[in-house]
Amino acid sequence: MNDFAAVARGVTKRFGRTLALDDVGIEIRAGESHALVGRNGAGKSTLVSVLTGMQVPDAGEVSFFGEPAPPVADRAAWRRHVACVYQKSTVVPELSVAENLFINRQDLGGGLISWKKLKAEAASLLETYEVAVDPDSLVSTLTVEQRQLVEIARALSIGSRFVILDEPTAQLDGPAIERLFDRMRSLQDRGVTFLFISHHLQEVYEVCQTVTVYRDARHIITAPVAEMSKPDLIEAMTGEAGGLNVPSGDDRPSSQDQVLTVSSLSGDHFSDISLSATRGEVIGLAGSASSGKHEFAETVYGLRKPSVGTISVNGSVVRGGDVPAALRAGIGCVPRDRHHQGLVLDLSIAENATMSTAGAFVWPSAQRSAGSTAIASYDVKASGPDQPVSDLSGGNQQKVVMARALAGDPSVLVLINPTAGVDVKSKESLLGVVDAQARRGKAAIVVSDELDDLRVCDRVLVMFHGSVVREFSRGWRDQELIAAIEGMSSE
Amino acid sequence: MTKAMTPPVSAPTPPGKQKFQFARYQDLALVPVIIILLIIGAVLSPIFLTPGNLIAVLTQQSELSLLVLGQAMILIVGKMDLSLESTVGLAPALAVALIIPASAGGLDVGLAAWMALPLCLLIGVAIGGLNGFLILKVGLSGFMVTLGMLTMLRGLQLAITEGKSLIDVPESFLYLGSTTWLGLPAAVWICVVCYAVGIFVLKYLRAGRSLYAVGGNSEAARAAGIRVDRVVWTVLIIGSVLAVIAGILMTGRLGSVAATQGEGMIFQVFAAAVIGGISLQGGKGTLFGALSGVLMLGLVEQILRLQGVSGFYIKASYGAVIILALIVTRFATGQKQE
Amino acid sequence: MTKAMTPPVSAPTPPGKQKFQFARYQDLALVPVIIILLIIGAVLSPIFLTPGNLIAVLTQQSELSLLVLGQAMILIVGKMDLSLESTVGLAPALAVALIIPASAGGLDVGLAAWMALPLCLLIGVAIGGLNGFLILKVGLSGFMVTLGMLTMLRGLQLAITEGKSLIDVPESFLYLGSTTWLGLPAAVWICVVCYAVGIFVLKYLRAGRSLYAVGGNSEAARAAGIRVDRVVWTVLIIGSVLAVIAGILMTGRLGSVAATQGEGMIFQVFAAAVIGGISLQGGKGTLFGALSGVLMLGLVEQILRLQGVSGFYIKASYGAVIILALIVTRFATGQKQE
Amino acid sequence: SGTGSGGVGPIGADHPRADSDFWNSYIKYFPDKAKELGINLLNPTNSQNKVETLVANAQSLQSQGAKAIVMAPQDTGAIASTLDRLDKAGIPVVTVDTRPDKGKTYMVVRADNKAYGEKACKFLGEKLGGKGKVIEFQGALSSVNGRDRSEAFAACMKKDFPGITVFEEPTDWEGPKASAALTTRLNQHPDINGIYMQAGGVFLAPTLQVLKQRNLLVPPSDPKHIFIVSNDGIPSELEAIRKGEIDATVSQPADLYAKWALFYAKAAVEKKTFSPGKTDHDSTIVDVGGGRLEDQLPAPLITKENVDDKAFWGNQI
Ligand SMILES: Nc1ncnc2c1ncn2[C@@H]1O[C@H](COP(=O)(O)OP(=O)(O)OP(=O)(O)O)[C@@H](O)[C@H]1O
Ligand SMILES: Nc1ncnc2c1ncn2[C@@H]1O[C@H](COP(=O)(O)OP(=O)(O)OP(=O)(O)O)[C@@H](O)[C@H]1O
Ligand SMILES: [Mg+2]
Ligand SMILES: [Mg+2]
Repeated sequence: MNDFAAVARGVTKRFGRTLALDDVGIEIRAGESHALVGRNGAGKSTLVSVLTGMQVPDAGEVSFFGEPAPPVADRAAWRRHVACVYQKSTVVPELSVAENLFINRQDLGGGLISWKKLKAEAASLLETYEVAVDPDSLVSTLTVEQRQLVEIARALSIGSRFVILDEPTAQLDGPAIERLFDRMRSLQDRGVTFLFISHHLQEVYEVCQTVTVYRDARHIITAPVAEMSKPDLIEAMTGEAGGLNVPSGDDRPSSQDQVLTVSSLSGDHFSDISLSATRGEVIGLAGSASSGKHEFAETVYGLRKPSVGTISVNGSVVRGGDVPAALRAGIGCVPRDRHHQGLVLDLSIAENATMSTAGAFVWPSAQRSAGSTAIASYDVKASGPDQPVSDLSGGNQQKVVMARALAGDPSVLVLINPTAGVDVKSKESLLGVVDAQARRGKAAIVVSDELDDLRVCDRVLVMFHGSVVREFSRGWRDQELIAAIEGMSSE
Repeated sequence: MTKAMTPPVSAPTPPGKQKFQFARYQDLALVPVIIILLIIGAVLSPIFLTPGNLIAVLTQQSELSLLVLGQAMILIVGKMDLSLESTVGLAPALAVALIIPASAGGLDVGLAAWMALPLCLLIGVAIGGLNGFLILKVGLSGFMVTLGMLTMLRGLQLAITEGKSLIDVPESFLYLGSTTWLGLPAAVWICVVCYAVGIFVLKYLRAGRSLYAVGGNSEAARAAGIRVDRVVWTVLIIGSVLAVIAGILMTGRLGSVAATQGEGMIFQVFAAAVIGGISLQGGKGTLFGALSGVLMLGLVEQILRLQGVSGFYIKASYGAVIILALIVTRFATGQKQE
Repeated sequence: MTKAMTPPVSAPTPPGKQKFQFARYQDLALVPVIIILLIIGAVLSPIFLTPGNLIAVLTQQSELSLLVLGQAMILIVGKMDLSLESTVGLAPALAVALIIPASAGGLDVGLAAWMALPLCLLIGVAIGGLNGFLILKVGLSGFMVTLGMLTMLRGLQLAITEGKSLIDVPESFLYLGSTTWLGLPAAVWICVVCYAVGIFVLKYLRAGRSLYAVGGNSEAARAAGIRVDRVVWTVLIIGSVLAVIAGILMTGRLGSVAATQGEGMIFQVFAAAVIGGISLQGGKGTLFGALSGVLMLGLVEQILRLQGVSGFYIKASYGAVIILALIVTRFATGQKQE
Repeated sequence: SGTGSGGVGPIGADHPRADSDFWNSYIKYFPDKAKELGINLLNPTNSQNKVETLVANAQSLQSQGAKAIVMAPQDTGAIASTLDRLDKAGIPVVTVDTRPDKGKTYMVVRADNKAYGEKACKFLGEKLGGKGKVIEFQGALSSVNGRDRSEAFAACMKKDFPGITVFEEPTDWEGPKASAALTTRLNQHPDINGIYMQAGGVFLAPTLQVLKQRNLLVPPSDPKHIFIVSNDGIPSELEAIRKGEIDATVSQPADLYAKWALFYAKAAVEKKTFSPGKTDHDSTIVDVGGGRLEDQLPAPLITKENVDDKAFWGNQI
């Protein structure tokens, strides 16, 4: 038996002019949970695709438990060596949850598929992760969170001895993450090896023993987690000393001018919510996946039609369910699902970033310079404003969505999970942007469960089953807030 | 974030049962339409519900149904093959031409007559294989390659036969095209068997399910260990072979290979498949649905035929019926179509 | 905290120029092919490079090019309109029939002759609008609706004209179809203007750019504040109107409206658009590319025609050339095709 | 359904297509001629130029109780098995316009397409004095009649007028293709002086339009005149002959097709028999082999001289 579950050596991978991996390696000891961290675009996901045989590296070799990797064409052999939750969703939307869980092994070892048995197996698997969905429903009808859980459950149930998880937690709420970690630990006890990628560094400390840092397509360091302090880790990732600096906005000047007023708004999955935001105010909105917070935010932006109630910006009422009207009124939005609603993947960064701005003419040079500005101000790792966003790494795509939301200089920002999949350093700068916008007199609603995101807010509203159940002002304690989110508020 | 307490509920769970029945219901969306058509037919013409008439409808649709079977699988896997309609003509024409002497319009190669059937099937494999090669290995657009092939194969047939119909058709074709087994034409039996196998494979075999995975999200399929290219290639070949079988049956039924055999069928193939619920985007639909699409079109045609609708109005009526069928299906399934 | 205002600029941002040029290069992928065809043509026939011959090519392709223009925009926005080819015939036929007396094959409505042009355009708007309604509001599959419309409109034309060619064509049509301005046929000028406007709009107007967003990801386009349905509807109507203009030019050029006018063109339309780099999946391609696809097909046809290739081989050659063109484009752009 | 319930019959009919001028005239004649002959006609079906449809239509006519069927199979091979089936069922078949390659027919009513090609060839050859350049708009090579005309025209030109160069243009019966071909050839060979178009219905207007633009529509006395022979005999061709735009057309007798087809169908129901020889209507019945009879109708060449003859069907509608 070999000591290493997976070894990659001298791996180089180029995409056109982009060098995604530059002669890097990784050695993952059997039985450990190995963290891979690095900034957006560092090459983590590219390494994952090389380790799972989805991409052929330009140079370098991969081996599992001492055996060289199988030929690329032999997908089934790869699958025997490694299971993976990819960063990009790899579900088949039009198939049922049950079938997705057992895709390409629907027969459960028998020759014929027994749909009844499959459904039963799926139901019990879902139960393990407390995913409350019907195994017969189509995956396309699931929420992002549920979909992610299905992918995780699938990867862990295949029975591989080596499992890769590429940012599995980016779309999950606290309890779900905790369940995932429990599961990982118990599998690890049974000898399963993990490669774990996350931008939440505390998760690395929680579940991993070893950490590898990549920066700009290069391998920087591999060390036991216990020997790396958080500032060390951040320094390895960014190449500059200094810890994390999330702005808290304590000293933001406050004002009495109301910018956004929502009065008794009801809609899909929420009812009778009123709130108002003044110039310079950032309101956090927290709650579990089913709390209706996303639907509320989407209604404010016009993506959904309210059943009753009004939204007004600077005193004038905005037509409900009408995105152009919301944009004209000065509401900008980072939608929930960047692949689905955020980006047109085939179009360039410049084009995506300027998509919401008004004006009948598009001057390519102006557009490109707007794109370059966005790349610079949001710290996007890209080869230029003309690069299609499909080529960008996940976190960098998210930054482009942010650039689009802010492009029209809106007076109200609605940001749903604005830092999902964004690396620590970029998160700092994105939240810095939110803070800066507030200082310029904008109002913002930040919908997120990330405590870092909420720290930038002046107050945090917690929603539960469609209504606001609690409000916290600045200075809340983590435990308190989490308890409220989970519906165990003790008012 | 992280640290959580006890995990309470998430996401309101839909009843589930309902969803499932709905999905099954979609397959059957055309069944009421078919029943209504049968009733309309019976009201309008006394002979409509006679076995003779119904068998005639089935026989007339048998070739189309095989093409639809092939195309449906190809669509499910996320591709298209327009060249099927030319394969219907070319394969029998080429096979026959290789057998008969030049005096009868052949190529004077003089192969034995028993080779007709295997030769035909081989030609089908070759065409499907070539399409697959161009699409998968060379990386050409499937729609365009098969459009080019459609023109080229049809042209090839014209070149081989110099536009003439070949009437010296092998016995084996004639037998298949005209015999009846247990009172039903062989063609109908062949279709029934092909559909039964297809429906079974696509429902109960992993290989069959992989068509949906590949068509629904080929990256996900690849990640799940499915050999995407191999699946697509196989399906393209099967599609071509089914087109060849359709061509053989048509040749046998008509007793000759016309230079235009199969021409114009591809539109009907798409109409039947899509009305039957196959999505052009891939990954969706069932073969049973496709079959009911074929039957629906067949009944409509037969009703128009028995009514003796004037040639001037027949096309307009047919088009109107297609649109009507779409509207009915759309509201029956309650889903927007792709 | 708050070093936000000056975000840490990192990420070596390369010049980016090159990427841009590559994207532009893709547009021009067919230009070398066109040049090669011109050279081949010139070598094979001394008259190939004469103005007369080149103008003939342009004139013959003018109607196709308008259809391709419309279809390209519809494809970019992520839809398809198969009914364009029937609009080419129906609109002029209906307009003419409303004008001429029954004795000449008309409907005896007796509208004034000057109404022919506006009437035609109106019919185009109506057809495009109806397609849009069925696709967007009723939620039917675009491919299927327009396939149904194709059959129905063609049938309608047959019903109106009772299958006769209408030869009593209004002067305005004949004028447009036959006059020359500055030495070039009016039809060619009209195409040039339409393409110039189209290329400008799709490149420099926000409304034009929105076609790409809608076709690339309609949900994202909606979230970005683009009125998706309105864009799609407008494009469908413009496509139909362009088809009507093509029909008018064809009627003028041929001096009559045949019952089959436009039949079979839709295949060529797709061939030209896809060879020209328009993706059937939506969101990709340029009108300049589409135009070069049209020119390429036109040159190929003309070379085959001048060579006097026997009718038996012309179809096969044409199909082979399409596939060849695809292969060349594929390697010229270095990209797999969709 | 059908015309009147009295009379002989019922007789079924299938029309080959509805989108061509020639066949439309034929279809128009049909009910009137049936009435004249006292025939009980089932609603005619239309096979839209597809033999599969024709086969299905025949089956449906049979099941509606047709005592005899009139059809015009455009694919002469593929109809054989249907003819056998109808023969077994005791339903006589009259085919119009084409002679099936195999199978039993009661009577074939047609004008000889080979004769069309030959007549056109002779006319052009003589007018051109045996030399010059002629362009021929062929129909679809996959249609027998198109091919017959092409072959006869080519054979006759080769034999009798070897000095004439013929450009054969495949058009698939499409006007735009003819127009493009004509333009191209005139660019290449400005001295083209003859045109044979195999179908007036589709090619007439496009051809005239091209010639008009090039100022080539000039009287025969002008050396630039291009001699044009058409085929079909529809009214617009006769009109063009009167105006001097074209020189001749071979009249394909739509009215006689309808009339004699129905006549023989009725005779078949009445179990009459015919034998080869001259008929009373300027035609000849010939035995084309195996006892199969064919009534070969005259297909007169219409020129400026006889264009006003009322006997031509093109002058009757
Ligand atoms: N298919 C592709 N085509 C072109 N460039 C690509 C492609 N995939 C990745 N890249 C580029 O390779 C680099 C590394 O990307 P990768 O996805 O591995 O980053 P990552 O470390 O996973 O980032 P993130 O944390 O944002 O997920 C990026 O610069 C990205 O733009
Ligand atoms: N696509 C078409 N559009 C208009 N008219 C057509 C078309 N095709 C054929 N025709 C006309 O219909 C007639 C019959 O067409 P068909 O395809 O049967 O050719 P054919 O058998 O050679 O002609 P015919 O029956 O007149 O001998 C032709 O002579 C021609 O006038
Ligand atoms: Mg990544
Ligand atoms: Mg004919």
